[in-house]
Amino acid sequence: MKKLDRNQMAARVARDIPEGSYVNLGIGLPTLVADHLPKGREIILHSENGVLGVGPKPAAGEEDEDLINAGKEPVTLLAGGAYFHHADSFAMIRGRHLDFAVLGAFQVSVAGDLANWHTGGADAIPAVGGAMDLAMGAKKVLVMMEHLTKKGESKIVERCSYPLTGARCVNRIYTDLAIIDVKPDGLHVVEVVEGLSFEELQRLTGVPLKRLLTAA
Amino acid sequence: MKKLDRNQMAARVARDIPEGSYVNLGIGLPTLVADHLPKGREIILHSENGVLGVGPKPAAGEEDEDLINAGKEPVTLLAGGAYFHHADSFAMIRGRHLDFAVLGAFQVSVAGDLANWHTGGADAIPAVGGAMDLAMGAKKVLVMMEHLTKKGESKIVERCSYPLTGARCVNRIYTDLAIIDVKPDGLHVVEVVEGLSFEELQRLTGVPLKRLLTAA
Amino acid sequence: MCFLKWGGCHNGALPMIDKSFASAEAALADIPDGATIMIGGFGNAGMPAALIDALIAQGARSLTIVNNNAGNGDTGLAALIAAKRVRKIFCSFPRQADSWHFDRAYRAGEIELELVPQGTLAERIRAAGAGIGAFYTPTAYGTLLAEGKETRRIGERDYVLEYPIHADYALIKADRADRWGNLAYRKTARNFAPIMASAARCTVVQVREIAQLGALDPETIVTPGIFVKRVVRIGSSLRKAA
Amino acid sequence: MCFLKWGGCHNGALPMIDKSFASAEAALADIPDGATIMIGGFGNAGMPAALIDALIAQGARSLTIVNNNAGNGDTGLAALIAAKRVRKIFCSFPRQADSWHFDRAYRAGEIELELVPQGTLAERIRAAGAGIGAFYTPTAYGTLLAEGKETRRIGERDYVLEYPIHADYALIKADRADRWGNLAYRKTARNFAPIMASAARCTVVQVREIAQLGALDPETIVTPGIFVKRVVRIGSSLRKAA
Repeated sequence: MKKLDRNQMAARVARDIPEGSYVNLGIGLPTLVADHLPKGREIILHSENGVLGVGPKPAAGEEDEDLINAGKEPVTLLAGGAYFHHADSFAMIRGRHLDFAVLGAFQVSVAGDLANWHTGGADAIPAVGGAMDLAMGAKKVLVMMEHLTKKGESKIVERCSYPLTGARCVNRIYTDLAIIDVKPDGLHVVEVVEGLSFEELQRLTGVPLKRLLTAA
Repeated sequence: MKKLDRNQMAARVARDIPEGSYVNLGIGLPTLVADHLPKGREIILHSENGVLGVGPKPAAGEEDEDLINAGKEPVTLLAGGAYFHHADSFAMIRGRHLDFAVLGAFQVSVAGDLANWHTGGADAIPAVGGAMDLAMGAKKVLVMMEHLTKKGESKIVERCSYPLTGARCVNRIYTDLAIIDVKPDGLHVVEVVEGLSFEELQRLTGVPLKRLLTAA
Repeated sequence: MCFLKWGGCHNGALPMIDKSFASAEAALADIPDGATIMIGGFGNAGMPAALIDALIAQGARSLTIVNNNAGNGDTGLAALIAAKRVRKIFCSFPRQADSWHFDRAYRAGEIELELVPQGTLAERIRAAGAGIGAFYTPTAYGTLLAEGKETRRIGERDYVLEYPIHADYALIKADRADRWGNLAYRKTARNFAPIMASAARCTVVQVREIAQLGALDPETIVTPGIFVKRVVRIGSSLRKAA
Repeated sequence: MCFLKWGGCHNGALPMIDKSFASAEAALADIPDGATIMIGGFGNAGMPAALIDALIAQGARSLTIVNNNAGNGDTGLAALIAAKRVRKIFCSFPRQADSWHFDRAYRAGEIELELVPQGTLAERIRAAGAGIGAFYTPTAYGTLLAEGKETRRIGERDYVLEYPIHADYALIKADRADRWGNLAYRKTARNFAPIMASAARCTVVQVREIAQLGALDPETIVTPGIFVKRVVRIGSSLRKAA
């Protein structure tokens, strides 16, 4: 089978985001989505530190320490962008104004529970940032993650073993193997990568999957 | 005795407001205070529709329909003034950032309860505006009112017979006869108009008053 | 796949966001009977007069209106009330010298009034936009307007529990917009508009000017376009008449 | 009669409001041990580096700090922690690649951590400034960070009850100020500053420039001077080093 690499995953997510959407891209893998948004399609990126209309990385030497994204990387502002303070920024998130949040994950459960902030290890120092706000606040939560852990275990699970970021909040999962919708009656496979059968995906995933007519 | 007229009452209140204070002047009688603030003393007036640094009335023909005060009268903005929206304006009030609110009243009780929004009449249509927010929010609430009703009854009462605007919120009362502080142990007379004895004030007021050393 | 709802949707084919509408009529065409509508403005400052006129012409009935007042004279919100379109109104200061249409309807039992202290009204609208489920405010504790409401002592003070006010539509006025729906206001005309924009599913804005994208200084954009669905330019002659 | 407290008070004799202070040292001189201090900034954007340096030099101990992070590298808040001045910290994202001073102090049990989701942190600070006694938020419901907290179902959703965070001092950075303490910010350096300014009894601001009164466009003043007690101009060389 042809597993998707990180850029292919990002491009696949980008393809599904319609014109005019307001979108927050989480730190890490989701940030890559910005590089794959189709040219000429207007999509407005939100960064929770207080900006809408985030543009591409500035040219070397053009960085402005007062203009960064939530990952603390220098960014630019598109024409039509705006600034606001932190309470207003999270009011925007919590108040369900964002169309999509794209988040990384350790695990997603069949019920759509998300675990992405804390390994739960005894010695681990916890840090949550805006993850819980985004998980509960965006109209649609899209998760991007590898399908399997390095040990080959499924990250799509019956119940999350890691501490939750949010309960029943994930709408769709994009992995390097498949796209899966989380619905009240279970997990629906929307797409599978070339060369991978539904049965093999089912075997790798462990929890029950439903086959869509459009699935390979 | 020499009862104070409305302008004399306003001037007396104005004298007590120190440099640098942030002040909201209620609609009606309190609005007059603005005309009596000492020249050269910087006092910053707040109007709850969303402005700090309210300046004097504009010259005839210079009115701007987008620049009004809470009484919906045209005003000007001082250098150093600022605009903000309604939630921010009342956050400022409720969050105890205003040094003084100067409010009119129907009645004030010995405990400092304020009644100034509703006569309680069966046919009366109630209207409250920002009065309850100002009563509970300002650091100090100063009341300006005539001492007696038209029928000669004291407006300073044991218990308010009109519906309350706020409980235990008044700090000082300015009337046409006296200035009275509301303290946990009762009402303290700070000043009495010329020609009025403490005993006569006590008789007119009805509820027990305490005599300050500075009282006439 | 289209997850989006309540969009402008009048120009879906063009590959560009454009929230501008040709007329107030077009921008309000889909308001159904029974809708909850926030109307911005405090006095004439920020009052979206052209949108209110269009709402009257549009004909929707049994509306719930959220506004600081209950109409003045014979125009605007007062005319909407006179036309018996309003079932319920949330406001802080209904009774005024010239609120005769409201006064009559209220006394006749034709209109329900929920009287809310002005700051609580603003905070309830803000809470709706900010996804807050409820909040405790000290305002109105111990008064008629807190009767029957849940209260709680927190620290040294007593508070009243208040719930958000959500709306289907917000009709507001701003000074300048762009095609993304970013808004800049002028002086005290700002008043309720930014919070109402955040609290409604479909915010419609009357503006003096629609500027090129990028022409508004990002530091002066008070309402980012995320809160705005539809923008209508109203000529300055109409603005003067407001 | 003087009802006012926490004023600038350094120039009481002059008949004019002037909140400017000659130095960061003078502006922070009265911070006592045990104070709760909010520190603005998100990354370097909006971080009041000169004020943090002055706080370290000033020597107050046993501080409670409110900041989105818990220090980076060996300067600023990290240096304050390294100097063992911090008893407790409220933040949303303490663990970072270069948060070694916090990591060590936390593992040694020298510092208490109250971990708060970023939006809840912002809303708790805003609630303090706005006089809200408590509020219900959906964020963190059903997670470790809501354990032991009061919850409530309102409508179709579950919420967690959260309380305001008040502070004695806020140390923030803005771009421009005037002598009344009005503030304008630059780009994403705005972040936590406006809400922290409202939540502290004494807000101290580091600015690039103190402009003439009236020079700031009233439409771009994000923090009105009512929230600000002290302003210190810090030269641009220091700003670059931040």
